Amino acid sequence: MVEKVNKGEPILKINDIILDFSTEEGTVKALDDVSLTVKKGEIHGLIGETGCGKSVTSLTTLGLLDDNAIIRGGEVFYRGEDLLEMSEKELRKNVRGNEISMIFQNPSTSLNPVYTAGEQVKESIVLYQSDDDDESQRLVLDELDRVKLPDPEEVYKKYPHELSGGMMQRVMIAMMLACNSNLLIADEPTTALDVSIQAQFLKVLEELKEKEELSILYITHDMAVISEICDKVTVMYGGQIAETAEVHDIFNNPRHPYTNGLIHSVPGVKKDVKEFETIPGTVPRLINPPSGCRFHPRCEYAQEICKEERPPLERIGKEHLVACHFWEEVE
Amino acid sequence: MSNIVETKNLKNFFQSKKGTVKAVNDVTLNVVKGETLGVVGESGCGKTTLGRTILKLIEPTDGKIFFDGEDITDHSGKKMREFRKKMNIVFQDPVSALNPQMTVYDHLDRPLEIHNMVSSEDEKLTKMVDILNTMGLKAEHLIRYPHELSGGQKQRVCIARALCLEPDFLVLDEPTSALDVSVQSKILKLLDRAKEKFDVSYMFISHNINLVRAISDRLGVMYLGRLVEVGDSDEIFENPQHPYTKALFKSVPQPDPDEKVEAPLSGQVPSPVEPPEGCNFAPRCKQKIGEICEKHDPELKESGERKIACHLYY
Amino acid sequence: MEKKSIGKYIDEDTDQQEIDAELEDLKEKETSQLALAWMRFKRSKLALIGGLIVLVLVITAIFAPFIAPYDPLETNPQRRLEDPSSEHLLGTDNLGRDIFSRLVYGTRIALMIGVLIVAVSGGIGITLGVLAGVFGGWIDEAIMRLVDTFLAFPTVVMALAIAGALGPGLYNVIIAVGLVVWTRFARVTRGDILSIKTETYIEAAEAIGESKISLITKYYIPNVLPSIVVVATIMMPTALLASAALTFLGIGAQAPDPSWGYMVSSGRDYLTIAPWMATFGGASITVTVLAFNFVGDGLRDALDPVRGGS
Amino acid sequence: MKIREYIESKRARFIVTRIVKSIPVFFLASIIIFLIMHLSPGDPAEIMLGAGATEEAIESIQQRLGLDQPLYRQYLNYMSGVFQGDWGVSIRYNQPVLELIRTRMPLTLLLMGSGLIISVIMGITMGVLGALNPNSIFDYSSTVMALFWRSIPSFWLGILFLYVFALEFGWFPIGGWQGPISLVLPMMVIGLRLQAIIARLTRSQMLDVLTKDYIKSAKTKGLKRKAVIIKHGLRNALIPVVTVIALRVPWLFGGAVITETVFAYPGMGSMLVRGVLSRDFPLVQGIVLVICISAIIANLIADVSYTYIDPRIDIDSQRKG
Repeated sequence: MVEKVNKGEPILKINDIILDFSTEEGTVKALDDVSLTVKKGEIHGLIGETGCGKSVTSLTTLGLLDDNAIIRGGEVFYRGEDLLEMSEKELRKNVRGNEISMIFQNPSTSLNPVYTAGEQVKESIVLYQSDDDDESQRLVLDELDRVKLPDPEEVYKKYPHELSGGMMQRVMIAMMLACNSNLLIADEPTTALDVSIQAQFLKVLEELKEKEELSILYITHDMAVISEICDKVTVMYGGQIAETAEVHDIFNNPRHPYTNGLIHSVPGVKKDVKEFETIPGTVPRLINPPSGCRFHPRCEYAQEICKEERPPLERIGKEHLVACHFWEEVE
Repeated sequence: MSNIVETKNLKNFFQSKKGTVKAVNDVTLNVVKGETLGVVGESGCGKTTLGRTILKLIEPTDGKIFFDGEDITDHSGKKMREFRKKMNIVFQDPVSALNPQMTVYDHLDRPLEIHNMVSSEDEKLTKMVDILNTMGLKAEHLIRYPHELSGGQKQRVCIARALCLEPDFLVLDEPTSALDVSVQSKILKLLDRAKEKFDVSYMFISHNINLVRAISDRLGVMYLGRLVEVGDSDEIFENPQHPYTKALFKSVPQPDPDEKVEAPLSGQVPSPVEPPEGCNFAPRCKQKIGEICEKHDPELKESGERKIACHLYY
Repeated sequence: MEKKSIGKYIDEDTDQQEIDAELEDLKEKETSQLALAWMRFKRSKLALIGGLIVLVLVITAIFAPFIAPYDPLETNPQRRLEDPSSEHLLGTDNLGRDIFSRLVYGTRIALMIGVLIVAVSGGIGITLGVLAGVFGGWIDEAIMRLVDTFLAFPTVVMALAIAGALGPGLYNVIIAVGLVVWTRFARVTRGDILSIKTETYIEAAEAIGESKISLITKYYIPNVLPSIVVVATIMMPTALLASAALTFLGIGAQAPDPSWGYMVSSGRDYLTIAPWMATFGGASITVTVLAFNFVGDGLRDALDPVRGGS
Repeated sequence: MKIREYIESKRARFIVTRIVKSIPVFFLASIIIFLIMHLSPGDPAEIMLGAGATEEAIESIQQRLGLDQPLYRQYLNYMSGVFQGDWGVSIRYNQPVLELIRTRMPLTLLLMGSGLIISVIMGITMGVLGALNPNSIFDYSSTVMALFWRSIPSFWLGILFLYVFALEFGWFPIGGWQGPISLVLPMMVIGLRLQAIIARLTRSQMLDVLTKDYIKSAKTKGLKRKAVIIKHGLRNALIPVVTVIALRVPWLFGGAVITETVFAYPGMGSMLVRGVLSRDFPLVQGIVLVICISAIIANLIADVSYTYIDPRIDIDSQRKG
């Protein structure tokens, strides 16, 4: 990788990705002009409901999409190189693992059930750090320690089905970070974890960001987790980017009607169920998505123009972008 | 205020390969008529088993269950079936809670038939459409199969199925955790509306603490099969007293960038198989007052309006 | 539940915009599980071909007398071992009988044996499977021990032993093979019922007070039926092959029945001078079994796509 | 090394329970065989000696085989005999059954063993290749071929091979045993059919495993495609394949019976057929019992090997196939 990136500069720039899936029922227009930038040493939250395309965006970056995916356009710049241009071999050799790594939602299925936790972390060490047997064993124990796993010797010998959800998720992180990656994509890592374990897990992520300038793209549907650890947030709806802003702007000054509706339907923002706001209608099926802005069928501010013309991602503040024709009127 | 449901020292132990699992360990609680009792706790705390045991879907190992003052602990077969009309449950995963071979009509028809709640086909259809409308669904949905409905719609059919028995008490076991946020708030508002319309008391079980705060009148906090704190919901959130409740609420992320989680609860959720000696929370408790916590299991005792199971408060 | 009878119950008090938004994505006609399965079945070309062949075989079996030009049993010593000709499409056998006619009547025997074996083994297997699955406990343990025992016997060996004891003959073969292959039905039915038991809609049914009987009739059986249909189709090949093998070994259908297995075994001695006797017999068995395999695979993907079938 | 002992003890316990569980299966099987033999409508002695047998001959047979005693007594005598090596005497060959089996069984095991080895090698390779490029021409054709090999009756396949390779080409002997050369054709008949079953199962298991999350994690770590597929994929995919192969071992005996008859291969299988045709009950009973014992042992070996492949020992494996 050619470009050296220092803190605060963009490490990952996703520009205008258009992606479809060809399925038996028809073509699913999964991503429609998706753009997103992650800066070095930043935790960037990507939030949206089921089927909004947040996981598809992350899989596009690493080229882990299913075979029925068709990328129609767009680029993914990582430290100056366009990952979409890279061949499978190049991606595998130079990007996956030693530059970008990924952890998934349920830890119990993300680890191979027939190898012990230690063996799976050692696999990354041997690939990227050292293939000498004793040294790699020692490095594995360091990695397990780095993610604050109690009693690493014990965990080393255990099979995944003998570990708890929280411990498995940490082994996942250790396994990925052992590849010295600079960008970690976390796809709903705490959804399957208990509140107390989730809190500890988020602390580990924060420390990795502070101490080792690790950039993280954090994908979730949980607004509370977003407010907990993210610096910047991108909201997606129906395969389109609705809004991107600093975490405070998203919560205190949401400019997109969908973000606004979402925030006010989250328990905790409103203390009593009677005050909950709801967004009418249901998430659109992306086989024949609504024209123009895909939120218009459910939007109270929608007018004719919203049906015809897809609103561009407009910069309305230093770090604040929104895709809505009537963002001024949202309150 | 009379109680719709009461339990006395309810116990439910299972035999697993690794030993006895004390899922529900000596729980005494009550649900006041017309209220929503929230029950929160982490995985393995026994909240789901408690819900199912109260409904006698699982036989309790020990202790008593009262429904509307009547002891139903030993009811079974025909006698129990009468109570099936009075109390029911809504499950977490709507996808597996509906029989794929039955239409929505059949799902509502079964309860009405079993408890012959209606005398004519006309009356049955009117009742069904009325309940479906309360749930924001229409008559057109009656002839649909589960695989033709969205997650939110399926859950509304499950709630409709429970409500058409016009129960007095409904256990809601994580009814919205399998759904998206916007769908979840719709379901919660429908449940709230249904509570007034059908005059039902709820036991709302969830791991989502912010959500339970918004919907419950009273709150019970469970840890490893035990009830550690019970009381008015807002009071507990304002001023939690049991060490576990305090630590738990502190590690819950709030949807507000300025409110951050400081010291998360340390350690692991221990497994309910052969729980530790004395107070179960002792190994992770920062306010341990010494020997007594390791040795004696605290009783659930009154402390002002609240009930707490902790030696600090005797 | 036709559509028009609901018509008069539609009223408008609930929030209209939300419901209409939801109604749009409801497809025009409601699709039942069966319609869904037919759509998936149509997609696989092999399954359709298989289905077509099976249809042709069934028609041949039913209308054998009209299709077969000669009486399959009528011997004609002068016309022995003739090559295929316009008169005898597939030639004649060592007793001068028309091979094509014997093949046509052979279809009838083959399908009949297959169906009866599947019925016998299905009957035993499904009942035991349901008992083991629904009641569990020692019943399950006992039945599963029995299944393990029968699994220790290869189908052909066991059938041989039974047929040997009962003596040769078509009906003994049906009993022999039926008594052995029921384990497949038992295992699949039991497995399915156990997985259905863990589904929440069973617990929900108990919560509304369904009785044990209506649980079995309204919840277990309808959901187990698809995989039973799949296993029944998959068992036809096993039944056909086993019964043909027994006939070949001399235990099954006896001369002069026009059974395919017998045609192959009797054709073996004339391989050099009249190979078509054995070849056409064997080919008919292969095509029939292949067709049922195609249909069986197609049904399995259509009816329980998730599990993919055992 | 607390963990190692713990696993060893768990495996030992698992093996012991499996052995204990198969003992009732063995006795149940022996009872079933015994009952079948005595199922036949007529008087076994008469049937065995054929129509022309004199009264005295029938009497002596009944005395010798103790056929006049109640069934359960006969069974107990028979079983005590089995454990002392006296499996009765064959009517047709007039030799002890155990002796006949001891001479013929190795040939059958040789045939089954070679058939198994070929089918495992061919089956797994075809299955993995099919899974690696799904819906390709290769995958489509190998699927149809696999279905074809499963549909063709093995006795017809045997006759075809005999006709083409032995009669026409003359590469192989017509029948009997002239050394390993006469093993080839019967071995192919058994092997081709089983390899089709293994190939299809391996393919579907591989396809299923390749969609699992831990394969995505392996890819994310930047492992080479080969490492992801062989090291992570294949090992998980083979677990159910081993189970099915073990379940198919009894089936191999069935295949051997038919193939040996077609090729006049002097194994235990062809002897069983002759035994059944000539109503030689003691011989048939002996052979079926041996087959049943070896099948139980095969299942046992499979379950034990299962514990080495899959560390999740206590999850009772759902037997497939």
